[in-house]
Amino acid sequence: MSIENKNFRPKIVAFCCNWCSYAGADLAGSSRLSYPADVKVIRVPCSCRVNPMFILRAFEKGADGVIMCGCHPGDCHYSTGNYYARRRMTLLFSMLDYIGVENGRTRVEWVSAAEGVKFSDTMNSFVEKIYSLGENVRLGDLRCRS
Amino acid sequence: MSAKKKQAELIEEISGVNPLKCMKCGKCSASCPSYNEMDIKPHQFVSYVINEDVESLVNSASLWKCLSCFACVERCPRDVKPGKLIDAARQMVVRQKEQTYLSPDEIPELLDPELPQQLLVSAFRRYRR
Amino acid sequence: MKYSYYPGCTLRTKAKDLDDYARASAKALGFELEEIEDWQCCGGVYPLGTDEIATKLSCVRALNAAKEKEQELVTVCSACHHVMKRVNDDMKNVEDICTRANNYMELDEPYKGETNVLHFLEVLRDKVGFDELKKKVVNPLTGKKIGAYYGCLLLRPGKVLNFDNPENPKIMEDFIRAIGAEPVIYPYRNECCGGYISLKEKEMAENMCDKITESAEGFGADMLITACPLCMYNLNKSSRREIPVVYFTEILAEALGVKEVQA
Amino acid sequence: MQRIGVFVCHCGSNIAATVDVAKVAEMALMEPGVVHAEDYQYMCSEAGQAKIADAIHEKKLSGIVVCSCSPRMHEATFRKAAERAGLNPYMVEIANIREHCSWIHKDMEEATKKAVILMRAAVAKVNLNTPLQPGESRVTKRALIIGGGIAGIQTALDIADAGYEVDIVEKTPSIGGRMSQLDKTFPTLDCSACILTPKMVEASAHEKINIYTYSEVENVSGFVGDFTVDIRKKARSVDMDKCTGCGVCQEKCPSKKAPSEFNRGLNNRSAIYTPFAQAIPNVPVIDREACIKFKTGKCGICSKVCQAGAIDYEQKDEIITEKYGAIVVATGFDTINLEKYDEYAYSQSKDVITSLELERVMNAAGPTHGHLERLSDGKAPKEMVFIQCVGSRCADDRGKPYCSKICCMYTAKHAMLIRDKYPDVNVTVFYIDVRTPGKNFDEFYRRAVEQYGVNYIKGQVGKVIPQPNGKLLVQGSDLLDNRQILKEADMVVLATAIEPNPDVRKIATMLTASIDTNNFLTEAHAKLRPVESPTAGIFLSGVCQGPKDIPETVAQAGAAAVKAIGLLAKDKLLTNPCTAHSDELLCNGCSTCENVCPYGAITYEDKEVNDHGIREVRRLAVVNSALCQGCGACTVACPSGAMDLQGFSNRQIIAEVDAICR
Repeated sequence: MSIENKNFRPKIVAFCCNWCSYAGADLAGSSRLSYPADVKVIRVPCSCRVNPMFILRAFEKGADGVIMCGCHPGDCHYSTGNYYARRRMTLLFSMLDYIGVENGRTRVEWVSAAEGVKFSDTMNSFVEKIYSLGENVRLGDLRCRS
Repeated sequence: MSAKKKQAELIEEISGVNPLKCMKCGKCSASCPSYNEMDIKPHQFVSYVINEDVESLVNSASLWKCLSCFACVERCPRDVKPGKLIDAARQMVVRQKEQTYLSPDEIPELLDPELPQQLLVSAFRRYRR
Repeated sequence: MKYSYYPGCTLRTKAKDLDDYARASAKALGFELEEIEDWQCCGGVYPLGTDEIATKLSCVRALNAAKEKEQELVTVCSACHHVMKRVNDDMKNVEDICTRANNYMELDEPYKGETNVLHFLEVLRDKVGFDELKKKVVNPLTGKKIGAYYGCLLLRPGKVLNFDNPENPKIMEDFIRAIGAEPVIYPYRNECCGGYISLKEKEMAENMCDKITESAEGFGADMLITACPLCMYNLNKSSRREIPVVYFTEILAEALGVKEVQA
Repeated sequence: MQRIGVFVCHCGSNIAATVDVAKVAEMALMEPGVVHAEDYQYMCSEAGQAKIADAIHEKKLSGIVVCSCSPRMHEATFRKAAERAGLNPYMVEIANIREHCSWIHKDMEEATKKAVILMRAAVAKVNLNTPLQPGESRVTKRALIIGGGIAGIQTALDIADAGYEVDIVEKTPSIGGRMSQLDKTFPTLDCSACILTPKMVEASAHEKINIYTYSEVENVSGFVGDFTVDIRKKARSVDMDKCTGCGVCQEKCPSKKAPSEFNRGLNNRSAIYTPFAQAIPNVPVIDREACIKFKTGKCGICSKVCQAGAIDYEQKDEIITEKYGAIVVATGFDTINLEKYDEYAYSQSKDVITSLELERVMNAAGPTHGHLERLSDGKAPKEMVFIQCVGSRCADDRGKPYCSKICCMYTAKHAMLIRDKYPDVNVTVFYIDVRTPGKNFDEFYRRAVEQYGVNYIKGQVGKVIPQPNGKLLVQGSDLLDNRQILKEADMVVLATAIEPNPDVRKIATMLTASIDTNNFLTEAHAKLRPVESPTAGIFLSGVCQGPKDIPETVAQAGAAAVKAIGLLAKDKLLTNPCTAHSDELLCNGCSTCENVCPYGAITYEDKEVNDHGIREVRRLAVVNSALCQGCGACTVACPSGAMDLQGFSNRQIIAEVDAICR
């Protein structure tokens, strides 16, 4: 962590599909499995609804990490949505890597509706990773900084 | 990594075979024309690699009984190719110094006038570096 | 039609017949076998290890020579055919082997499996055509009951060699029919004769060859044909039965009426 | 500008203990568009809902945000409350400040901060919400069953018994399917025909069931509740109404060289034929490929002998177009072609047969009249060898990667029946694993071993070697004894892998039902929706979805029927309004969206558009909102940004992202 950012609190956006991962997050909640408050979940119908543009937008607006969660491959509510998502994210991540956004700032995880524990574990480890990477300065729109 | 594990991985690497694909149906042993001459049977090769007991494999008589006739390779329903495993084990032996199954000194007494060159060439390639 | 021809070591020496009859028959059938210059022995056995490169280079040289002449490569010996096709498959489909072999070879243009490898029997089937062959037969071998002995090297692995159905081939049977004889189908025709094992383990080879000849005779074969000098040697030497074994090219030459010319 | 109300729930102390709810409400008032904010003990209670309704009326709210538990819990509740108060239900958004906030955080300040952000995101989204209307579509109260085997028959009976019209389309001349070819059934060994025939009769006599045999589905259009299907009734060359089923024509037919499909080609049938004695309908068809009259123009004997005058050589294929609300696929299976398994000598020896062929051999109506005999010389066998997993569980391209599931049981059945009827015949089974999960199944297999003395050997067979004396030498492994076995047998029976009926690919394409790499139809959810296709209104019955035995098939057939009935019982279907739609001015007609849509909901039409005054006809994507399930795959795939999803639009999601990152 840099000296300037002693009180660094990351902004983390989590896209969760309605059928598996959002339910998994609910289960983490009802099981009282804590994870840092830095994570904010956005509900989408399916991981395949997550446009790579949304992730770029988040980084532009100052997010320090973006994680996408969907149903396990083969379990997609819409049969094939998460396969599309997986392919898109593979491409996006390699592009982000190319432009210098650290690999660890983005992640894809498959979390089923029954995996409350996995959801909280995933969020804990992801937030930890983002803390270690520090503030995202690479893609942020400078006009958005205060 | 233990030496045993290294050896097992080397066999997998040389052979290009994934022994975990085996479902232990025994079709290789059912197809093998050298079955009765072998101490370790074709279907057992994979277990020796999985159990990292390459030493037993390289010391087995089976190495020199396999004909590379590819009957097991052709018929294996799991694409395991036991013939390739045994060949990799044989390679591990003959690639070591002075570890050959056939030395040039032996040749003259084995020869007969009709023996085709192909036989000698093949045997040399199989039995020694 | 001109093909690059790879005779192999044994056809130069002990199996001269196989070679001579092949060339004579080719001439009679109207295609030419142009021997590759300075060919080297294929090694007789395809090296199975994924890390075997040097042992495959002699084949790559021959394959590349055919490529440079823009010819298909023809072999007669089963073993050469086997090794050549598999090395070619590696060059075509296994990137690692292809790269490393080309690094050794330092060719003007890397070889990537462009050459089509054909066994002489495949030329008869796919290029000449068995119907066409039938028309050219002058001495049909009528009444002869011939068992085809395929062995291993022509057929397996079926996916790479792509020669015929490895468990129930018919190319040699069709060939036998084309030259006017009657094929005898027997189940051991694609079982191993023992190969090089006969050098050190004679008894093993004997048992295996006996099974083959016994099965062939049991189904009524008068003679066996083969495309492999080693099979021929084993079946003649190791089998305790007397059934004659000849090269397929010999009866081909006989049927085409060019046998004596050559001999 | 929206007029938004924000309602913050305490959920007793569930939320209020960790989140400063009053603070959240207070902060809400600072958000753009928010004209009302309040907090209350239990928003989901009647009193809470009344507060929402009151605020909607008093403050003329155009949208509301409820900060409460998960939308999966009470979104529907609050939507209904809003609707009752005259607000479009899709103008409601939930900020999940319980499961995603109060329950997982301990620090009040932190939790409150997060709750405010979640509220802001919801407000930002609702600002962009638009009222949505679920569409309505009508339901045609008639079901189509494709395939007339036991699966199709059972589904048809169950739907018809519920009072709905059902049509069965069967490709062959009779219903009955594979089950009609079986001799006995496991694990009770009752005769297959004895339990199947009554069902066939029941189906054909049912006033609500209409059977089209010798017919195939040719085209399907429409969508759930409203399919239009073209059915080709192949020319039978026999008048269904006139034929009395006397059978004289079949007896007199001089062409008796066509291989009998019903007996798996083990014997021949006449050119005019019914596949088997109990066929329904009991009306023959003329196989025009085999018929002398059709081949040469001469003959016509059947016409001469037919007292009823039912033979009609001029008959033509007929296309029937019919409407259906639901379609059930019950296309069943066949055994795989064994040409890639010549090591078992199936094509070399007549005495190597498949298990399904053995069913015919064992059956009294079969080619040997039920006598167990070698097909090469008619001799009674003394040694029988069964080989399991022929083509099943194969990782290479010769066979199938899956377990065919039924083979272990039918092999035990065959072995037991043979040992029972012919005690002097020795039976050996080569197996890899014996898989007998199922009620009374393992007991059944053990009975074959213990009571009937069937010799089970663990190990696969490498080669079947025909001998000059006509016997078969079986070379196999005995893995437990670690030896190679050479066993002389008189007959070898191959437990051949099953595969979906090859027609299923064509049918799935017509239905836009998805299919897996093995050509089995995919279910909507592997665990929770096993009898529905992901395509709405398409249901799956029997082996078309995966290998199954008869009891499982019947169970699934019933389940598929219930799902179809559930659909047919509705007069109208409300469609989810959160569907994709395409901006006509942005769409470039590239078909990318069509290719990613798992439901076939997107088609292309030539439409006239007015692009800033320029009128022209363009090829444009059109979403059928009755088929669209709202996954959003197309919205991301669309290269020109024309495709968007209502309820989860690009702008809405970006607004949420912005609110969170603010």
